[in-house]
Amino acid sequence: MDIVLVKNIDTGDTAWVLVAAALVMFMTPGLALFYGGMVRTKNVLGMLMQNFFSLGLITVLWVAVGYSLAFGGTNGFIGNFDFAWLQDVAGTNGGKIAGFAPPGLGTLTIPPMVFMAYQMMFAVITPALITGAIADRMRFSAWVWLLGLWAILVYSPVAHWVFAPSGWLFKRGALDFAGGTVVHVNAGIAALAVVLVLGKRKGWPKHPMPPHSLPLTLIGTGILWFGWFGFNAGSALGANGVAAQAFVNTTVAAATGMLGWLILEKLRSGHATTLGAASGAVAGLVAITPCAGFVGGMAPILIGGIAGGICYLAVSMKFRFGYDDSLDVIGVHLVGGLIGSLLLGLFADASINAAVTKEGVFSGGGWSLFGEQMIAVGATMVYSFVVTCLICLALKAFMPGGIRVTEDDEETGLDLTQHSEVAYATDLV
Amino acid sequence: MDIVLVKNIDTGDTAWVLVAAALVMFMTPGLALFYGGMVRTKNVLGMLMQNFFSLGLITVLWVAVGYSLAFGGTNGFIGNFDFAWLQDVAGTNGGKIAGFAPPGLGTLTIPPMVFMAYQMMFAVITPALITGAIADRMRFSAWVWLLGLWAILVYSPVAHWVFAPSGWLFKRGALDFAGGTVVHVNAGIAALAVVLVLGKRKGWPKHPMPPHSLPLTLIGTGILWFGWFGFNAGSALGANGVAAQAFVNTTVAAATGMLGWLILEKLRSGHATTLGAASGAVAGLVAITPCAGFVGGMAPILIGGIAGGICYLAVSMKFRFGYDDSLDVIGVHLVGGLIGSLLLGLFADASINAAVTKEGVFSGGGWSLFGEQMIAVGATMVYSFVVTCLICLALKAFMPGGIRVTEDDEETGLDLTQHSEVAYATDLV
Amino acid sequence: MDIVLVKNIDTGDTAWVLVAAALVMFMTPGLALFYGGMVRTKNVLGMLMQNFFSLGLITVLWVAVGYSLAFGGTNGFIGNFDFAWLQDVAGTNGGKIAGFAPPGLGTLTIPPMVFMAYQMMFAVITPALITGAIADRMRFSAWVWLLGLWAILVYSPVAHWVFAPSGWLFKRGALDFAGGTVVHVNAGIAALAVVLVLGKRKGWPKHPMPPHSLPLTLIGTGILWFGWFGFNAGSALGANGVAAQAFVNTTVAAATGMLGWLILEKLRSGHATTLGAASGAVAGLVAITPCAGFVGGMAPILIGGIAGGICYLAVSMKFRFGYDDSLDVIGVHLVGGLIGSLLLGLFADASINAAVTKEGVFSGGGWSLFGEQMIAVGATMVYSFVVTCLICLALKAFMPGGIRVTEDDEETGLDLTQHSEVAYATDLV
Amino acid sequence: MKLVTAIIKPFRLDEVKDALRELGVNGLTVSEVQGYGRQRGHTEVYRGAEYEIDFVPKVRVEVLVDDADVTRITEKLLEAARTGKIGDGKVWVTPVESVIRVRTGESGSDAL
Amino acid sequence: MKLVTAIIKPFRLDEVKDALRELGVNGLTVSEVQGYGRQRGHTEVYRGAEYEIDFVPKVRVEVLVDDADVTRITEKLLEAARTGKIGDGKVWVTPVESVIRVRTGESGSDAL
Amino acid sequence: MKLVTAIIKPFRLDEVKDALRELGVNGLTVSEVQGYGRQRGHTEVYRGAEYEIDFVPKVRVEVLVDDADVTRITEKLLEAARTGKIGDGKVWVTPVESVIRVRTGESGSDAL
Ligand SMILES: Nc1ncnc2c1ncn2[C@@H]1O[C@H](COP(=O)(O)OP(=O)(O)O)[C@@H](O)[C@H]1O
Ligand SMILES: Nc1ncnc2c1ncn2[C@@H]1O[C@H](COP(=O)(O)OP(=O)(O)O)[C@@H](O)[C@H]1O
Ligand SMILES: Nc1ncnc2c1ncn2[C@@H]1O[C@H](COP(=O)(O)OP(=O)(O)O)[C@@H](O)[C@H]1O
Repeated sequence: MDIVLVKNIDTGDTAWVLVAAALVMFMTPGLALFYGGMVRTKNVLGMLMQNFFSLGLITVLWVAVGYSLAFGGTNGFIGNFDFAWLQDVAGTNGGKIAGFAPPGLGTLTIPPMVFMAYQMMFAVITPALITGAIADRMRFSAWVWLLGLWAILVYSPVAHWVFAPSGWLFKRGALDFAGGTVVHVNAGIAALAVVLVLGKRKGWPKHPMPPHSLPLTLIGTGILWFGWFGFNAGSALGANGVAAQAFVNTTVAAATGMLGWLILEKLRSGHATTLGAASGAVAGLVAITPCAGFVGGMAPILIGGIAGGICYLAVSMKFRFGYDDSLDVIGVHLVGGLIGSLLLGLFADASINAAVTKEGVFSGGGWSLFGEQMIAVGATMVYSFVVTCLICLALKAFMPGGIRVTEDDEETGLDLTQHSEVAYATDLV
Repeated sequence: MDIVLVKNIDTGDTAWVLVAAALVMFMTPGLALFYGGMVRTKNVLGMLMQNFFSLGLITVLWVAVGYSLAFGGTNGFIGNFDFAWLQDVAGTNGGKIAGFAPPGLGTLTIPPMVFMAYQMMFAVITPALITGAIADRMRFSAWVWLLGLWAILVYSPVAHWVFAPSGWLFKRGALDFAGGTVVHVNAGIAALAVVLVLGKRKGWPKHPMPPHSLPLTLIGTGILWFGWFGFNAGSALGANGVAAQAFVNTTVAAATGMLGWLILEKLRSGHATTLGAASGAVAGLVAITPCAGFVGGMAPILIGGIAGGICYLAVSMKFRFGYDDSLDVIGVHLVGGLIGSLLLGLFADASINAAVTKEGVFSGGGWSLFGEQMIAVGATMVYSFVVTCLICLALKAFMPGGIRVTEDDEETGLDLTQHSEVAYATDLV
Repeated sequence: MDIVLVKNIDTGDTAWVLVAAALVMFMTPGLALFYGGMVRTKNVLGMLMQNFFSLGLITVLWVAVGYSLAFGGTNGFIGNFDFAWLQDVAGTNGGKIAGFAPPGLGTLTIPPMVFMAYQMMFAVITPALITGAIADRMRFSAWVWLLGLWAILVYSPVAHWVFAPSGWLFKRGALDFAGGTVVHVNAGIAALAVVLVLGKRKGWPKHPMPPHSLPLTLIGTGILWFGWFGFNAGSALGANGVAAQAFVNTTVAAATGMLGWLILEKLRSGHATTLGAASGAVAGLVAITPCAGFVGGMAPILIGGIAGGICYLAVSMKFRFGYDDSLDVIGVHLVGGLIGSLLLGLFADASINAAVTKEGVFSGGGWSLFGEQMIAVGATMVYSFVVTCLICLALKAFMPGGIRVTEDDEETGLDLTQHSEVAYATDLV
Repeated sequence: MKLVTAIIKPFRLDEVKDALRELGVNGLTVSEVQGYGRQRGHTEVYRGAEYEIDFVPKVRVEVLVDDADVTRITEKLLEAARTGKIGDGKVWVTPVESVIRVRTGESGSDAL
Repeated sequence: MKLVTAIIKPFRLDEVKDALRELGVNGLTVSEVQGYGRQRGHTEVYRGAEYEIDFVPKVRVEVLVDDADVTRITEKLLEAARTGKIGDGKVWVTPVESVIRVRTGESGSDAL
Repeated sequence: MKLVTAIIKPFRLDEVKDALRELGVNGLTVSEVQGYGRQRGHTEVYRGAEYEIDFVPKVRVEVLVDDADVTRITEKLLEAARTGKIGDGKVWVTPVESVIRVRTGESGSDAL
């Protein structure tokens, strides 16, 4: 497989993927707000900053080497530097700019630059997901290093395995429409690794740490749901029937995710909460991500509903096992990502998408796809967990000051100690 | 008329309507924030939740039966179950997914799935509009029931009458480009019904209940205006000249709606207020909704301006008549919807859109269209009001605990009593 | 050059530019929030209102005469009234609506109405940028007049010079892809003029005036970055390779802008701040605006990074020179706009965009383009500064009450005195 | 001169203010506080984690009054603040040695 | 030991703090309050509905002082807080029986 | 009857509340305040402009207590609030002439 000059650009497909890329970009601020509303007042800027900074750093790293490591070359385990600094990504095609597609993606009907930009937004948001787990206690400088190293050492390789046609998991037939494995399982298990190295927040779980602004969280939820149309339906890489199906599956799974969470919550604690509605919707969205363009019919209803319910149960695990996954990245993204990636082994349907070479159990394809999905999530979990641990331990050992703020600084909050700012100033100063 | 397999999909049209559907989805969170900022601190989550929950429940109901009841079959009064659970909505067309269009919509150039999704977002936001009227006093469980029943018993039938080519109002020639009748008049009159059954908020109108966060309301306003491009220009169902005209009409009417409201407000109370700017823009947007793709020239300027001014006057009616339409759903959506639907009888212009079979008075079409518009809004108002009243009375009679929170709970606020949460926690807990 | 009936409409291009127009519209609320978070609690509605009002007033003025003055006719210095009230902008083309393109834009593949709407959004946001400089002290009625007069007397002429093919700067070969000169330099220098006439805020710079809500500012930042894809990539006026390159350049420059600002900030004051991240991103976005569809390769990385760093230094100038540019419109938009417009003289690359007739220094085109860029920004600065001063002085002289609020009102805040509202009410009233 | 301080339920503030105004009280100062007492707080639930919040929002009203008016004003205040349900709050009286109006420097009763 | 309490206009806080600091006052405690008094409140308008808001934002400053310093400090405070316009607020002095510094347990003047 | 007022560090509130509860204190009133004292404030930086903020968030706790309980309660409170670092705050006691429970009109010790 060689890199191929893209010639047949369709303006409608291009328009849709451009929009989808913008929508996915918008999700990172959305995530920042979603998380930011959940932390205490003294840490909200710390949270926002960790997320926004991903837009700063990862964008540049992606352009430099990330994209090329993820999509360049034909090695099964890691890309190469063919596209480093975007060389050849733009190229001319009879006077028009088009550019070279990564190996195996020669049938693109959009400029490769658009594909690169679209994938960039995934690279930006994936490590940002981790910030929810580590809220309120990591030094900003340590986050900067973790972020950058993780993007290169974990994200690009895993994306290559699963998304690139030459990746070993892709070639085995594992399916991941929009990042259930690459994004959610990957970030979720990495969050566990970071949390284990970092330790619990002072006072957790005894001291209550209620969300300082649920309206902020709900602004974030709205943006996430909105942006997720780009995330999932954009992964069709064109404005076509697959995109349409993915679009519908996305919103349906978000809805049943919300319902699933709320029903269990109402039964167990007596109230349907706003944060539960938001969390359930996100759980549904996470779970449908790998499936979005591969399933149809009742599948999204079930996938979303199951994810909503199970994630509700899963977020309590941390109290049982004693790890402080502050805003439930593991309970929602890891668990939700696993649910979606594995259920895809049951529901994948070739009549929805011809790219489904092995169908799921319920479509008559037997357990083979399910097995591949197990391998894909298993390999991702092991690799991501181990490498993330190593990065964190190395940073802890080598960074003067370590990766965690001092006790006093934790008490005072990240906003003042890391950024010299307060989130909400009174006119009285 | 039979259901038809859609064959000629245009990627540009598809891209636009996919985006439009996402934009309309985004309006429901936008509406939640718009309303949420206007209630008191203790009720903001209650308000947000009522809106977000519509995204959860209605999405599922629409997929199950709502879409089919609205667009299936050829009966004039109600759809059928042909499309229940989305059967046949996706279908294959020479290896590509396309699917079957509803009767009379065979000329669609987008996958029917996209049409279904786009219409879904209207079904979601329409009942959400009602929440503004009932702020601060409805039990959440009662809202859940009202929401679901209303979607099936009111929204789907009215959408069928007006939007489906086989609907009796559609066939008579009534026009409603993007939902002036189906969405705004329908929700507005239903809001009146609910408010009458529910009664006034404790302390209203004596006790001041100022908006707890106008910035939140303005975030919502920005999102609504943005999303409304999808709502109106998306209703062209393609990226074409009609969409362009609808786009421009939308923003122009929002602008003149703002100006109309502010000018009257300045003259009467001495100040142009921020909430007035937001409200006037929404009034203009409401009024242009039925007209967006059917009028041109100076029409949007006038329609928006008239709506802005009249809605400003209309929101005071509640003090005269003593019904507690908390956030002015009647004053803005019912009145604005009526203004737009009726002015369309004057301004509809076949040179803008060939779908205008009867032109408006000023385009030389005489009063015939105006008559049809009167019939359409009249029939909608009667049906929606009566059925909504019956639903509310039935819920009041049969739900243990009724549909209204206790006095104590109203005092404490919906957030704590309905959802066990507070919107803004201090670090001091 | 004559006005030309547009015939070859491409749905994909149309879809993209429709979306882009909506995105740019969304930037004005985004800007309102960005600025609104930075002012003190008592002035936040004043700030939001000044921005939202631009959506009201300028939309109407643009439809009335603004568009026609900017794009009508073939005079080099000012347009004409050919398109006043949008006459001829919509027209029919074999039963379909298309309409007449401005002179020199006959190759448009989108309905001229879409082009008009897209340009409208630029006209709306440009004067809105000025509000950041004049925060907390201008009478709302004075702003209304300034806004309207500036749009007609400054914005339309400058847009004509640079954007219209018949404009004298356009014809000389000056380049401005998406408004570095027309939008940012223009608004930035005008902000200086207004600030000089208006004077400093009471207590500035002695009294601290910290941002009352940085989360609000970051919501705005997210929306701005998101919307800027429309602003820049939309300026390709189609869904093509140039749009793709502009899209990528935009996000890359935002990222390096953020990094540039943060690095300098960290070195000089010891902390990387959240407001710095937001400001740096905006600085990068401003600087890439004129260049977005004209440069490639490493250019966006450098342009963004340079802008981020220099703007960080530039925002301190106001303390040295003693003008109160409250939220740094001059330091960010004027300086960033100049950086981008001039660096384009170095980086412009015909292989990225055939519209580059004179290439930049680094592309082997010599200093000729740089010279034209100097002339373009110079002419814009002189004209805009002088005319804005004249408008302000005239308003100061002729408006009863002047252009500035009384000392007492400034103390109390704009929200109460100009709009009779408070931004955040407690339930305790 | 005495200072009468009352901790009351927030929604009684209007009544209290009106009642005191009727008695000719020209001024008072109000602040938001959190009370802990016999009235139970509430439970909040976030993602399944339950928090017992012991504090209940209350309002503190402070009125400087002439010695002679203490009883009259206190009684009226009690009446206006009372709902009869638990959590109605407390009123207490403390001695004040001097009061001065900032604007004029007047002191004692003239300062009120 | 006395407690000097002042209700002042928020924007005078800086001046008051600086003035007291000059007198060697080492600490004070400040809170946001709402005042009702001769100074009129304001009107707010939301969608045509007018609300009269009687309360005006004020700041309460509390300073514990030695008996001997009361007059000196009060006077300086009055001076710094005064604008001469209505609503400048009140200053009052109440007796304090004992003061203890939490950190060290010191009491009396040593606690200040 | 006395009023014990304490200015403490916000994160000690839980301990203080629990300590007092153990002593049988049935109620207290809490508010957020800003303290200025020996403990330095902090610097904030916005776009290169540095602001020195002198005030530090503190919590004010007020407890009405019987004369006999003052020492016991004060000591327990001091202990619970103490971290030993600068800025731990102050506790002071002021005389109270009468206390009334709003709900019942009970006064004196019965009102607590
Ligand atoms: N000993 C006390 N000291 C100070 N404030 C108290 C005390 N006891 C109660 N309060 C205040 O009075 C409020 C009402 O007290 P509570 O015991 O709940 O009800 P009630 O006064 O009706 O018996 C509390 O929320 C608290 O603010
Ligand atoms: N009797 C009072 N008790 C407590 N606080 C008072 C009293 N009278 C006035 N105040 C406080 O003093 C502030 C200023 O009083 P006001 O009557 O408006 O002006 P002035 O003190 O200049 O006559 C009020 O807002 C209120 O907070
Ligand atoms: N003279 C005073 N009057 C009133 N409050 C004071 C006074 N001195 C200190 N405080 C309060 O006590 C807090 C702690 O005082 P500080 O001098 O910082 O530390 P410490 O009490 O440990 O010496 C201050 O923040 C302030 O709220």
